[in-house]
Amino acid sequence: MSAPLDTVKHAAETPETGLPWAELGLKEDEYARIRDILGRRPTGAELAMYSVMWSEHCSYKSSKVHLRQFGEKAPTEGPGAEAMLVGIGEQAGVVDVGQGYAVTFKVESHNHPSYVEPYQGAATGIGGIVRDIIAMGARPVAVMDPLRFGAADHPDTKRVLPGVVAGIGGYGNCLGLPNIGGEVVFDACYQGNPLVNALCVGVMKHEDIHLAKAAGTGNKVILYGARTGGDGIGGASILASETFEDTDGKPAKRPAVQVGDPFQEKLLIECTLEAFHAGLVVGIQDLGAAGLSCATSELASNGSGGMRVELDDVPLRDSSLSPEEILMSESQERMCAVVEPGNVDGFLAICEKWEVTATVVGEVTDGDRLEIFWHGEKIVDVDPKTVAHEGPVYERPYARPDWQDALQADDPARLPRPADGDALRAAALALVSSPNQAAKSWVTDQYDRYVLGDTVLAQPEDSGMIRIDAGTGLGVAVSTDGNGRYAKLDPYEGARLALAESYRNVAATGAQPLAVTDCLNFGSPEDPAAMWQFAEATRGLADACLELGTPVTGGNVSLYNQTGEAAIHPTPVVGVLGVIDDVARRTPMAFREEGHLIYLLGETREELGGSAWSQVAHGHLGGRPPRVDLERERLLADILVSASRDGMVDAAHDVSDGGVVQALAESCLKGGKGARVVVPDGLDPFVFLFSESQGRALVAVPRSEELRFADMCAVRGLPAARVGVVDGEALEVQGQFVLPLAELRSAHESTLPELFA
Amino acid sequence: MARVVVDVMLKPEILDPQGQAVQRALPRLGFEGISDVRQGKRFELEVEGPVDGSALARIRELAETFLANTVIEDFTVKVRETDGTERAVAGTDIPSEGAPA
Amino acid sequence: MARVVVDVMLKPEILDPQGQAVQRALPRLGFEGISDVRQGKRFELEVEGPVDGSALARIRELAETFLANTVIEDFTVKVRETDGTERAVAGTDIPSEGAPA
Amino acid sequence: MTTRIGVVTFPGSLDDSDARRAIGLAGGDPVALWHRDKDLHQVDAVVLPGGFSYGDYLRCGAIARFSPVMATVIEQAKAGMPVLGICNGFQVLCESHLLPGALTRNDHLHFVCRDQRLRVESADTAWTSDYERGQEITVPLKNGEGGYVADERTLDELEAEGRVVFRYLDGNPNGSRRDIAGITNEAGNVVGLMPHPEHAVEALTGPTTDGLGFFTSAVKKLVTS
Ligand SMILES: Nc1ncnc2c1ncn2[C@@H]1O[C@H](COP(=O)(O)OP(=O)(O)O)[C@@H](O)[C@H]1O
Ligand SMILES: [Mg+2]
Repeated sequence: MSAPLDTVKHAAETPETGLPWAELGLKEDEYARIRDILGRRPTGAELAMYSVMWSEHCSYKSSKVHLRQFGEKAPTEGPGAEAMLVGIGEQAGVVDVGQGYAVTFKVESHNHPSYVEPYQGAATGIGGIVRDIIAMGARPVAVMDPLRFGAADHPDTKRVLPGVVAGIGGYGNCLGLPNIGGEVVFDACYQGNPLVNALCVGVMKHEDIHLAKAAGTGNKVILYGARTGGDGIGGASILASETFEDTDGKPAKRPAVQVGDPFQEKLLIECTLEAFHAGLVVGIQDLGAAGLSCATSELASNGSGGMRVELDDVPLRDSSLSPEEILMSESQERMCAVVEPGNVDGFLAICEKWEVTATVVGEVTDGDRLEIFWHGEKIVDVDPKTVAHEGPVYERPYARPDWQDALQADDPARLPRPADGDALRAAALALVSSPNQAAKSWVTDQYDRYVLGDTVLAQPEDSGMIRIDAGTGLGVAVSTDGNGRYAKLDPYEGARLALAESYRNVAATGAQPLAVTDCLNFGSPEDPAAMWQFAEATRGLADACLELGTPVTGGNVSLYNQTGEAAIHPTPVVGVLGVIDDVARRTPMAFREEGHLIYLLGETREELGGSAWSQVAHGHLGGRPPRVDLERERLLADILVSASRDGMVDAAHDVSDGGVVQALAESCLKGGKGARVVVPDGLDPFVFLFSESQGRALVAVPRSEELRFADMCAVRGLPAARVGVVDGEALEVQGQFVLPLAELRSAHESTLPELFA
Repeated sequence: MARVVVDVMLKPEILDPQGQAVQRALPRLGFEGISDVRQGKRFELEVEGPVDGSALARIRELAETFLANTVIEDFTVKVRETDGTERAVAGTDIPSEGAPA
Repeated sequence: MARVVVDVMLKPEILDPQGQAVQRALPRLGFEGISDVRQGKRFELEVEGPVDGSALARIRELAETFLANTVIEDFTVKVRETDGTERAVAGTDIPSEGAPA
Repeated sequence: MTTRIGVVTFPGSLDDSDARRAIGLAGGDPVALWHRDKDLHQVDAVVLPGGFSYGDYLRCGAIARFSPVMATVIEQAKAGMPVLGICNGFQVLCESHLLPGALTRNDHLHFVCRDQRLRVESADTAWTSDYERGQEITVPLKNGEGGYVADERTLDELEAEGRVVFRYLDGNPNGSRRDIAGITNEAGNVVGLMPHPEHAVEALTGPTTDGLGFFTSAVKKLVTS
């Protein structure tokens, strides 16, 4: 750069110099506020920092006013409330799981980058969420990947899906983190806007919890990990605040995509945890979106003092970078630590052991300014709070879209239904082989689920389960769920349904649900309809978390998932974490023993709005989603957890999209055992098989436990109907149809390989 | 049959973990004097028929749309001469300091 | 600073699934007339100092012991000329039908 | 005295703690070895675990082979010390020329993780004496570059000398020549295989406990010898 350095002094002397605030994604009033805060125009470097930190992605400016409900309505009693150790606001929330252990978990999106460069976009998505977890002082122990793509047979899905899956596997496998679950959903609404969400779970002892703050004058700020390069510059603001689609023939704002280095990240994990355990760290922060701008301003504003940073000391991969670019770079695999002067040598020695580059780049100062120097000149002088926490907050206008009523009025009751056994059989086969309901092993077989040796349940199961103490058998279970079709029909209920399903999935495996993380994927907040969906879903999730006593511990918002006018379905993805005292008591979903009795728990009503059947058979989306009864969900969960603890059930599988027939097929195929099933009296066979009423699960009960189990359900008031028995080599619905397991298996398992292999 | 080569390299500003891994290993192996290593992909295509302007244009398109992801990668199309020399073809992206395009 | 290129390709008798995958995709992309595709690796080394016989001998050794696994791979060492042409250096293995070694 | 079995940790090793756990469950005394340390700390045998040593960016195992610890492992292996290479460890053994051939990209180009049935073709190695020849076992397989290749002459030699130790059953998962999942050297002390016996040592976390035999074989052999 040949222009003179834009120092703080220079900025004060040249108030009229114009800066490219609009190109950096700032609005006019936002720029005016920056000038107000500083009492002068910002320097180029300051503008870079404010623009990335005030972007939608980093500042949550459109979503903040709604997200507050997660705190305001946080449950104050129940196991979840009691277990909360660290709540929203830190890199990830922390939950007490007993025996001195704490667990941290969080889901994040990497949607846009994964569309542009599927492999690297998805890979760096895993990298980013893992660093959030390490920054809490926890050892990452598992990852999950809720994914959504366009239509399964669309040519672009063939480009995006294999790349995304290879990227998640390539990064996660190389890091040595078992992948214990996720989702693969196809819907034309995600064409051009695939959703790549990534979740990481970490474990630590209570005393190891670390928060990102820079206390203690004289403490050193150490940047360690990869060198800083020119990748992803401006990515944070440009990616998250506006779409990168061509507008009016102007060249697209092509975001620079970052390339991940999982090996470097593996070293970061080991060296960070070793430094934590050696007691060498005061505060720590990962570098994610907004890179150094974010790390320095957040560390400084969460601490008590100020901070002084020498940008010349940042190790660079590309020596031609300008100071603004260094501040905005999103180079992956970097972390920032605050270390007492006496511990710096020890910290650097650990980095050296793991061959990780580490450099002191600054120190904590008294006072309350963040000052950044370049070639000896001051180029940033700000109150870090104004950068990190006092960004703009919008009350975006929102309005229920005018099409919502018509959509809800379009009830699936009008759709033709299978009329006899043969037609039900055909409908069942069509359902289990449809891309959304088909086996996902083509995807999950590309993920290591065994590494670390503590995976008790992985896919396909209702939730993934990890043992965290080999001595006592203490473990955690996590499930992620979301149903954009339900949320489109009713975003408030859709978010509650996502929580209900995830909660139920955790309980089905025998774990007590405790806490929630969420990734809210929506269209443009500048569109009042999408904003209404967001507001409704957030309200619904907050209400439901309060009712179920499962606090939201953290999460992520991804807006602007929209191409032109066409937004994705509102897609709140909910992750629920549960705890189980002894993983030996887990309940898997497979029917394993002939003769075990199959019970359907809960009530079946005719509920087909947004159902898998309506999509597969008719390409239909309309009506109302299934009713949510959270009191019932809690009762069902209590029964499932008790049954697991007391060894009353041998298998459990939640009933959700695809209904009972889908759940039966999955439990049969997993265990390689057939089932003979009878349609309960008073139920229409079609409704019994395909309805998606909530609050239900299938369980397999050994005959010796039947009395005890049925009694327990009766006493506690949970409807429980004996609907069949594990038996034979086919799924038979008596009086309707027989589906040999081999035929069922080939229908269920061949779809994804045929589409993507 | 003629051979056309497409070299695909990460753009200079993009991190190249593969090249870095090689470079970091060099001192351990006792190799000095190599200041940078970049690792990329090489595709050797056997072309039926003459390698004329239109064939090369098609290969360029193939490279651009399929062999390389131009968001992060540059590519070069080269024709292999009978003496084994490989000559970049005008009109293809040349990574960094390369020949005139 | 001079650039030396090491190309590493699987030996012809070793199955090259990556090259095959590219080839299989060609008709789907509407590309005809390419009868074979092989995919290999390309290393670009920035050499400090002169690229003379001894420097090239060292790079050859590096290629042989490290960059290629000669159980399954062949390699070629090339010097990049100022006009961008890459010329194979005598004495390096030439994959298949290449120039006289 | 219990048998001391070392497990090397390279940067990027992932299954090192699992290998140590398996050794402990088999009654051995697991010893962690560090890649930069030439000293093997009086171990009786060595396991090179799975993972992505140094990121495996160049070729799997290519960089690990040149680490200080490997200089000693190679020397000791040649002197008869039992060495087991699992997955990435197998790749390191091939790169080190302790075992012939090489491992190439899976023919379908995808990483594959699955429960793999294998036939034990030789019970005459330091790591398989607790199995019967012809026994069928199931252990996890997880790799992206697991296709075993060698020239025909080497393959014939391996077969003729009974040095193919494991073969894949129920379909070849990666294009391995002659369905080879694992091999041994002439002396039978060095064994490499792609599947992961250390992930099949506990009923709760593995598909079976069939993998334990590797570690009990080594522990017993070393106690009796
Ligand atoms: N992208 C993915 N990554 C890992 N596991 C997945 C993924 N997609 C689906 N799964 C797993 O496959 C199984 C079936 O998925 P799904 O039917 O969505 O489960 P559920 O309805 O119980 O949430 C679950 O165990 C789920 O965790
Ligand atoms: Mg389900």
